[in-house]
Amino acid sequence: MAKDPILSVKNLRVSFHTYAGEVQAVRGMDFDLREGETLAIVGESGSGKSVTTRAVMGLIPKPPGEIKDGEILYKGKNIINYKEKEMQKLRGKEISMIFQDPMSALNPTMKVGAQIVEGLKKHQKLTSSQAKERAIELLRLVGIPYPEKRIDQFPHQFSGGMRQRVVIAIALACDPKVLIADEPTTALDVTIQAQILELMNDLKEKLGTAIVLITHDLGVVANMADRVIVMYGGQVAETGTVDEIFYQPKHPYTWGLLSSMPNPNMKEEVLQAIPGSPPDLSDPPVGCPFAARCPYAMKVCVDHNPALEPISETQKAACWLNDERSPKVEPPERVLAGGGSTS
Amino acid sequence: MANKPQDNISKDLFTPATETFDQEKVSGPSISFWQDAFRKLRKNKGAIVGIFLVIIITAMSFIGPEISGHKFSDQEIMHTNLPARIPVLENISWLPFDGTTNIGTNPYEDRNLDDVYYWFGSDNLGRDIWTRVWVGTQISLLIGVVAALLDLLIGTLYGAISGFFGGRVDNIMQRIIEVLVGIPNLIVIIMLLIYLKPGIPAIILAMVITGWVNMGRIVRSQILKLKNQEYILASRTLGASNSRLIFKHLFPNSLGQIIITTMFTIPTAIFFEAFLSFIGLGVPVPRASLGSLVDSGFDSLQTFPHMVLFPAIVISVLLISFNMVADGLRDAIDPKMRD
Amino acid sequence: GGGSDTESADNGTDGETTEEQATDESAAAGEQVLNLSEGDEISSMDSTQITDTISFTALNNAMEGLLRMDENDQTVLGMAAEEPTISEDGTVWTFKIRDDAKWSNEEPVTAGDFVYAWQKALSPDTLSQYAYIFAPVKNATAIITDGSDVFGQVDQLGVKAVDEKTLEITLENPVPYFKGLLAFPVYFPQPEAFATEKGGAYGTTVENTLYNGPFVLSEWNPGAGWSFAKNEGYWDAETVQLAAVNVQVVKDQQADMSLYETGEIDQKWGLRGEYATRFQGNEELHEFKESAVFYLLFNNTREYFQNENIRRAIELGYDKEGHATVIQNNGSVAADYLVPQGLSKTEDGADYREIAGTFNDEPTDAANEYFQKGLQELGQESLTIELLTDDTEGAGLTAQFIQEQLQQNLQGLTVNINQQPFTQRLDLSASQQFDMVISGWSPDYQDPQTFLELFICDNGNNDGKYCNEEYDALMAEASAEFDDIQKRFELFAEAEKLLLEGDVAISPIYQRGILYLRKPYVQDLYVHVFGAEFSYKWASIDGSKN
Amino acid sequence: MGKYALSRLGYMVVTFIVIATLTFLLMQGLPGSPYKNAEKLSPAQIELLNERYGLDDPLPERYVTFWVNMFQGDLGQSFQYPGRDVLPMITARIQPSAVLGLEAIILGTVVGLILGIIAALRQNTSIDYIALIIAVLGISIPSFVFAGVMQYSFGVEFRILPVAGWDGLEYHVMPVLALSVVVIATVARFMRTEMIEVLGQDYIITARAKGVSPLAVIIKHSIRNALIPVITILGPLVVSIVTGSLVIERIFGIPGIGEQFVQSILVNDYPVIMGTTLFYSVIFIVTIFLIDIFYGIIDPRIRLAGGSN
Amino acid sequence: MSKQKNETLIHVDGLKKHFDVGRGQILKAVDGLTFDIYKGETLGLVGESGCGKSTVGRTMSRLYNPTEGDVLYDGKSVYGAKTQKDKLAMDRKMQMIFQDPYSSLNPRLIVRDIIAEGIDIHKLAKLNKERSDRVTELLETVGLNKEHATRYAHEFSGGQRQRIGIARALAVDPDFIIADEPISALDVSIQAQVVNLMKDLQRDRGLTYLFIAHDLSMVKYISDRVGVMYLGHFAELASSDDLYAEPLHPYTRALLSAIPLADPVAERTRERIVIEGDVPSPVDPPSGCPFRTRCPFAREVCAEVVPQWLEARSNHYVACHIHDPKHADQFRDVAMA
Ligand SMILES: Nc1ncnc2c1ncn2[C@@H]1O[C@H](COP(=O)(O)OP(=O)(O)OP(=O)(O)O)[C@@H](O)[C@H]1O
Ligand SMILES: Nc1ncnc2c1ncn2[C@@H]1O[C@H](COP(=O)(O)OP(=O)(O)OP(=O)(O)O)[C@@H](O)[C@H]1O
Ligand SMILES: [Mg+2]
Ligand SMILES: [Mg+2]
Repeated sequence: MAKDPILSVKNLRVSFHTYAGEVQAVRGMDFDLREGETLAIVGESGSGKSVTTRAVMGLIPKPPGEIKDGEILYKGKNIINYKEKEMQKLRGKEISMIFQDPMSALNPTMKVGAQIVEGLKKHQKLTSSQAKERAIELLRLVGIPYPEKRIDQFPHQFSGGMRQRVVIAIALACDPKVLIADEPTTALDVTIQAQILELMNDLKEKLGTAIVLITHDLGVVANMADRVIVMYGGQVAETGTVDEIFYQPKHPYTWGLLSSMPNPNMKEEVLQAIPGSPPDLSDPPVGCPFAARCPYAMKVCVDHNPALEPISETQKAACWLNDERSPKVEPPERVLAGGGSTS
Repeated sequence: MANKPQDNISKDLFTPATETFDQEKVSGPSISFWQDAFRKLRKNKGAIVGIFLVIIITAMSFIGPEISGHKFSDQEIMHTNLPARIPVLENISWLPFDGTTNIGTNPYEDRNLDDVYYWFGSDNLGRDIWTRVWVGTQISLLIGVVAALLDLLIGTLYGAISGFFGGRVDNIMQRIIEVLVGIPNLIVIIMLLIYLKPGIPAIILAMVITGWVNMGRIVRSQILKLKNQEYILASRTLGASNSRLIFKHLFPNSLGQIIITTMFTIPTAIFFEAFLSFIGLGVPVPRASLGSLVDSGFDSLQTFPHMVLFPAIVISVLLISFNMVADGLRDAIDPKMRD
Repeated sequence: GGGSDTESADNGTDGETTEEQATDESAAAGEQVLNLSEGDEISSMDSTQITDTISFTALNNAMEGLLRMDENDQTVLGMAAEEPTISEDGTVWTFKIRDDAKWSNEEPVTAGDFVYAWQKALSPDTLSQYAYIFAPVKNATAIITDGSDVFGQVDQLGVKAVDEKTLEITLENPVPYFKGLLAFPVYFPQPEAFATEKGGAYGTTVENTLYNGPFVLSEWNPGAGWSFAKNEGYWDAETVQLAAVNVQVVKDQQADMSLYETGEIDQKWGLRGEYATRFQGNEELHEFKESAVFYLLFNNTREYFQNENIRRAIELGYDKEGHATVIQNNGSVAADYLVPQGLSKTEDGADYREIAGTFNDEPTDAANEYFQKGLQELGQESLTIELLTDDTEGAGLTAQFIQEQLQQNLQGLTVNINQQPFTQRLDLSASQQFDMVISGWSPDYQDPQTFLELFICDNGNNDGKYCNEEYDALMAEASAEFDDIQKRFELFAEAEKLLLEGDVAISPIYQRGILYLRKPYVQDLYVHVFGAEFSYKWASIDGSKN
Repeated sequence: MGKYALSRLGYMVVTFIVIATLTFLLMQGLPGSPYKNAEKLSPAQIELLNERYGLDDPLPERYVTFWVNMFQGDLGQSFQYPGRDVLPMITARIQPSAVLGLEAIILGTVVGLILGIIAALRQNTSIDYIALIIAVLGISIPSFVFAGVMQYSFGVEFRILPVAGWDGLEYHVMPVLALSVVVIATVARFMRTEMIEVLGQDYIITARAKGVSPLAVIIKHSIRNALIPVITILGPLVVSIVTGSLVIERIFGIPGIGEQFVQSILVNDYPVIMGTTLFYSVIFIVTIFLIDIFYGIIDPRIRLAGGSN
Repeated sequence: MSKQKNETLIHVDGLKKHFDVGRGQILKAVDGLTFDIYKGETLGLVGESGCGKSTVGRTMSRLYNPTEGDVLYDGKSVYGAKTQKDKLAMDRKMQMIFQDPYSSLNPRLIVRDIIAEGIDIHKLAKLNKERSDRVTELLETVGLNKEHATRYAHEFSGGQRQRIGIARALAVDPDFIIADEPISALDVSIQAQVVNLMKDLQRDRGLTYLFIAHDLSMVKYISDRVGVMYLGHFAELASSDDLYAEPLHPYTRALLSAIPLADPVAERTRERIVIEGDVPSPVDPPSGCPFRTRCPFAREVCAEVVPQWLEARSNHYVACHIHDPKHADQFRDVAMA
């Protein structure tokens, strides 16, 4: 490992106290993010992806949220207990964030320019005219035509794709070291999604920002990520480089995910759905959270939660199947077949 | 890698699980929307206190007049304007129940009324205020509840029609509301009171005439919101008739809002009746509502504060309680409000 | 003696001021400024257009007729330079108008000003709601009677400017109470040139009005209040001591009381009865007996009210005394009469009531017997009667009291109250849509006739439709008796007795009293039983306000 | 846009005419006569007076006359106050009411907003509960009770404020307070709900993710957005306060229009009833319109939706 | 799918649906579509958000009245039904499945009543027992069990809810189902459950589907033929194999190339056609070809002439001037033709 990670999360546990009881949204999350790298987090809805990143931003609402345990190291400093003031210095400047729905992520009553300028003024102490210039520059950077004019318009005057570009411009305003993108293209049309992905790839190359990309679209992961974390039930199920995850997945959930995608080459086959539904995090299972839906579940899985064990230097998986005591199980053919071919 | 906990797990466990998981299980007992709302309501202290107070006051409005030994209309010319006096409590000086006036005299003693007790005092016709307060509570509650129910009926129907059919119908119906609100309702009220003879029905009708507008608006916006929900469309593709759509789908789903609005209408109606009393259009004598008691007692604020004090307390507590219940209900029913 | 209890209130307060008040009073102390409140604003300063006591009072103080009322409600000279010369037959009255009488624009007050004003009141285009009050003046009634020969011809009115300062009035009959009317604001003059110029706007603002009375209106803010300043040009200016009178409009009783307590107003007029107890023995508390009488009016078109026993039972069936002294408790007196005390007097000052006495002195116990007898005659077991009343202050209280009393005392009687807005109550009464109604009447002139004529068969205001020829005959005889007032009163008394005791056509309830608080430093502020309510002319603030 | 504005104006005019017509017709149903002295007048005299005031004309004729006069700016003369033109009467009386109403609205809205915002930020803390209690009390205690108690304590007992009248700023304090309580309560309740809603929006998190301080987030991002729904309730509230302050006007002896209007209805002062109704409906219609415009100012989505294409 | 020769079940003829969006503006959501749906097939309908897919579905199922054009079901106009009975009969044949598994189930009803709604409306069960048996059967058909019948919709996961929605549609034994983005709101892992179920049902019951989606990979998987819509018009219509193998319309090509593949190596190497700009407003559509504002090949003719609906290959229709021999001269340099 060449460099120290710029951001690392260790054993993060986050709960929400609701009247239905304590929802353990994140139950021991670990990851490292290195400079210039794109780390994708995939996983089912409700698996704790967003909560993890909000915890990093220090934006878990308390109450009802509570960070029960863990460390979040940014440049080696644990920021988990930072005061609001200290966090404000980090947010937007060092770490910034993009959300799924560009309409709701922009304040509908504030001009686009003002929303970009806000962070600039706060962190870079620019004068109004300097900030405005920079804002125009940023809009141009994300490919918005006529930025001088656009800057005085309101979000609703922008199309979905343009809004998302604005959101990205806001996030990039202060040259952050880490960019967290929470499902940045889920709300967009395919053609617009392609535009945005293109843009993000460009920017990453130009600016060298480390990106945490949350999505459930494996296509997007394949397109963007260097490394991948697969989350399930508030935990990491598997992590590895993008090629490892797609070509040598070691967790049945990852298998399930991959094989539930229709394979362009194998039309007549029945899709491999993952049966059942994710666990209730207000009463999480003692054992492996995926056990109930796992076609390979063993007795051990019911009562013992597997630890995240290294498979290779870069890959780790939390599954008893990787234990030497368990019977050898091969991933379904589809998974490998799907991965192996090019269209 | 030595001595990790999992190393101790018996090898037998590494065989396929025998028990089959029920993959389509739904956790927990089935709770309906209302059960869920009720659960949240129960956690809301204010609402619980409110419900409790409403129940107590309602009960008292029936029990109170029975236990005083006076009828609400009984007059005793020798007992006019007596301050409040309650046995036992009369000895606690800081309570307003010792039979002395605010200027320190004790008319009970002055008039040699040794065993006479008016718990809330008596009024200027020598009537028992305790009895009148509770009878008045009955009437105020009646007016409030009936007015609210009528508002509910008319408003719901109007709003539902307006929202459901939309377009031109809606436009016209909304203009009608605008006009209705624009006409000074005092004129309408006075005319009603005159043509129907003053009385509770006239008062209720007077309040309902414009009172339902609010309900109408709320139901309309609910229906407008709901009618494009996909479950409505689904029902329509199944061939559901309009009445089925309205009664099976739209109303049940607006019910939360309707109930809340009704809960807010009750205090509004009670309040409005008090206002009518203030301009002399209240409940006909010798009956009294809380509003008319407060109003007539209000003129004696400086001389015989007991005449306004007790009805004012009861009306305020009642209105506060209803408002708290309504607030609690809203929080309980509104999915946006999570605890 | 009736009217004289008015001013007795002011006696004995001289020089007595408590320390408290002395420190509390404002900086205006020592100044001759009187601060008052009224429940409504002045409707107009145009004598021909006003109908309400507040405007009457304003006119009474800012203007003046030929005569004005003194503290005993006797007329004294106003614009008239001297007592009138009256013709033999008593129908032609000639007045000399003061030479020094002038309007506030320095123009003299002329006989023509009177003629102008009176004709204006009767003209169909500017018809006064009080036009009928000119009835004693020749042709007045005919002028306002559609279909008569002289309808609308105001020049036929019996009033004439003989010269600039001589006014000749011709009466239909030599009525004894005419002098009092001359002090009534509707009979006041108007500055002809000025009023003609202003047209309909005359009397609507300070600027659009001229004054010939002891004060001028110096400020008038609709809705808020008005102020008078002393009229230096007034002929009797030296009698006038007040430099200014401020009147604030206060509709809320509580607020009015608070203003008095904080010393912002010097008089709180019309207290609720319960204050009588609270201010018992306080020198600031006074009572005044109005000349308004309230009574239960039976609708004679109802079958059961054609039964005398029923009527008598009701008359006897409630405690009038208790009502007046306990329920009202504001100086009202129980009335077993119709013509109020203190309204009309003989030449030697004897009140009509002293001559007429009282009626129906039977005990209340007898009421139920009458009632049962009545029921029997009607062939009924029970009777349900609606009691109509209005929403004016105190009316509801009286109604409830009577309702409860009657129901208790008369077995088989149910009384339902129908309380209506005032105007609606009038409509219902006028169209006989009632069983019995609580009605009130205040005099239009100082003579028993103003009350008693109401019950003449074809009187326009005979809402109960009582009709007894004998009564009409008595009334005719009495009202034609002009010379001997004593005789006149005796005849009226006979009629009144027939009305109340013989026929029990109505059941008088009470003569209204008014309870008020007045600061002890206010002197000689006179209250009247007829016409305007107050005269400020003689009032003053004494040194104790410091 | 122009066409839209025009049709909008058309609707306003139609609403106005319908309100006026209905009121005109309804008014005829009011019992009793407009003559203050009616008690003493015989039917024959009333007939004469009716003739004088044109009240014996057939209804359609009077209706037409009414509009003809209206368009000449003549609303007639009052019956209660003979000789006085209705228009200046109304304008003189509307002034205190409007001042009082606006002050109460402004005070009420500002305080209500602050309370609502604080309550939302400190959700479920004692501050929240206190705000809730104020809100509930505010709409639960009849305003005349509140006004009366205030008048007695500040006016009579402590003598720090004038009891009644309308002379200077010190006279405004109590009535404005009494009137604004309802506004405070209503606005606070609404604002709390809306703020809670807005604070959960993504753009608030976006703003915070930029490093904007919580205070700035509230001021720059939350309030304006929370205000949008609050404006809807402000409309009826403004109308009811500006036109409906009768009780307060009466208690504090303020020469306002509410009191005069009720009076005119009670005594059948037809021209004043009509004049005031027209005035009210204009205020009502214009307020709705202004609120719409204000809506557009606060919410650019609406403004520009109307403006574009 | 090897079906017998195509037998037309539904013929859509020049269907237009315009909405009056106020202020005198007309929104042309669907602006003249003509196509057939064959018995037993799945016709996929793709296109960007707002291009009119749902409107097509809703107009066909009579939730909207068409502005113009007609839909023939077995030769009979679906809008022609006059009597209540005829209307109900038509309702039974065509059913819909909706996109949002949350808003498509009435939250106040238990699952049994939701599913039985069609049974009630069409009076398909006389006894209560019969009714609940039917519901149980339907629940089992969609992979749920009878305990679920007494629960409320919000207690289910998205996939389960979508299956309840399917059961509701099946309750009246329809022949034709319009599925409006039935999987878009679901998690990837759940999508397959629903798609599999739909395929099974089609096999077992001979259902015909109109499958609306924007996810082209899933559409390709499930559909026999696919129609690509753009701004209220068809851009292209062909069998799914043909369409994916040889997309003719520039828009289709862009759309296909925009799908990210779940294959890192392929993603790294592939050429992507990113089309610039956004979809124009349907209130104010471009003249001529609706796609011309974003089309990399746009020529003058595109702004002037509305492209014709051509059968460019056998059973492969496209609306593009590039493939119109009449305008071929303008597009000589365009490689794709
Ligand atoms: N404010 C909150 N209050 C209560 N529970 C919460 C809150 N925020 C998140 N949760 C719970 O935490 C769990 C994880 O949520 P999270 O938003 O991280 O999921 P996700 O993986 O981002 O899902 P998605 O793909 O749908 O965005 C969920 O069960 C959710 O219900
Ligand atoms: N009831 C309606 N009134 C007015 N406009 C409508 C209505 N329904 C749809 N539209 C408009 O018609 C156009 C087509 O909408 P439609 O819902 O058919 O698109 P879609 O292709 O289904 O999009 P999506 O993928 O977002 O569901 C859109 O611009 C939409 O705004
Ligand atoms: Mg998320
Ligand atoms: Mg759609």
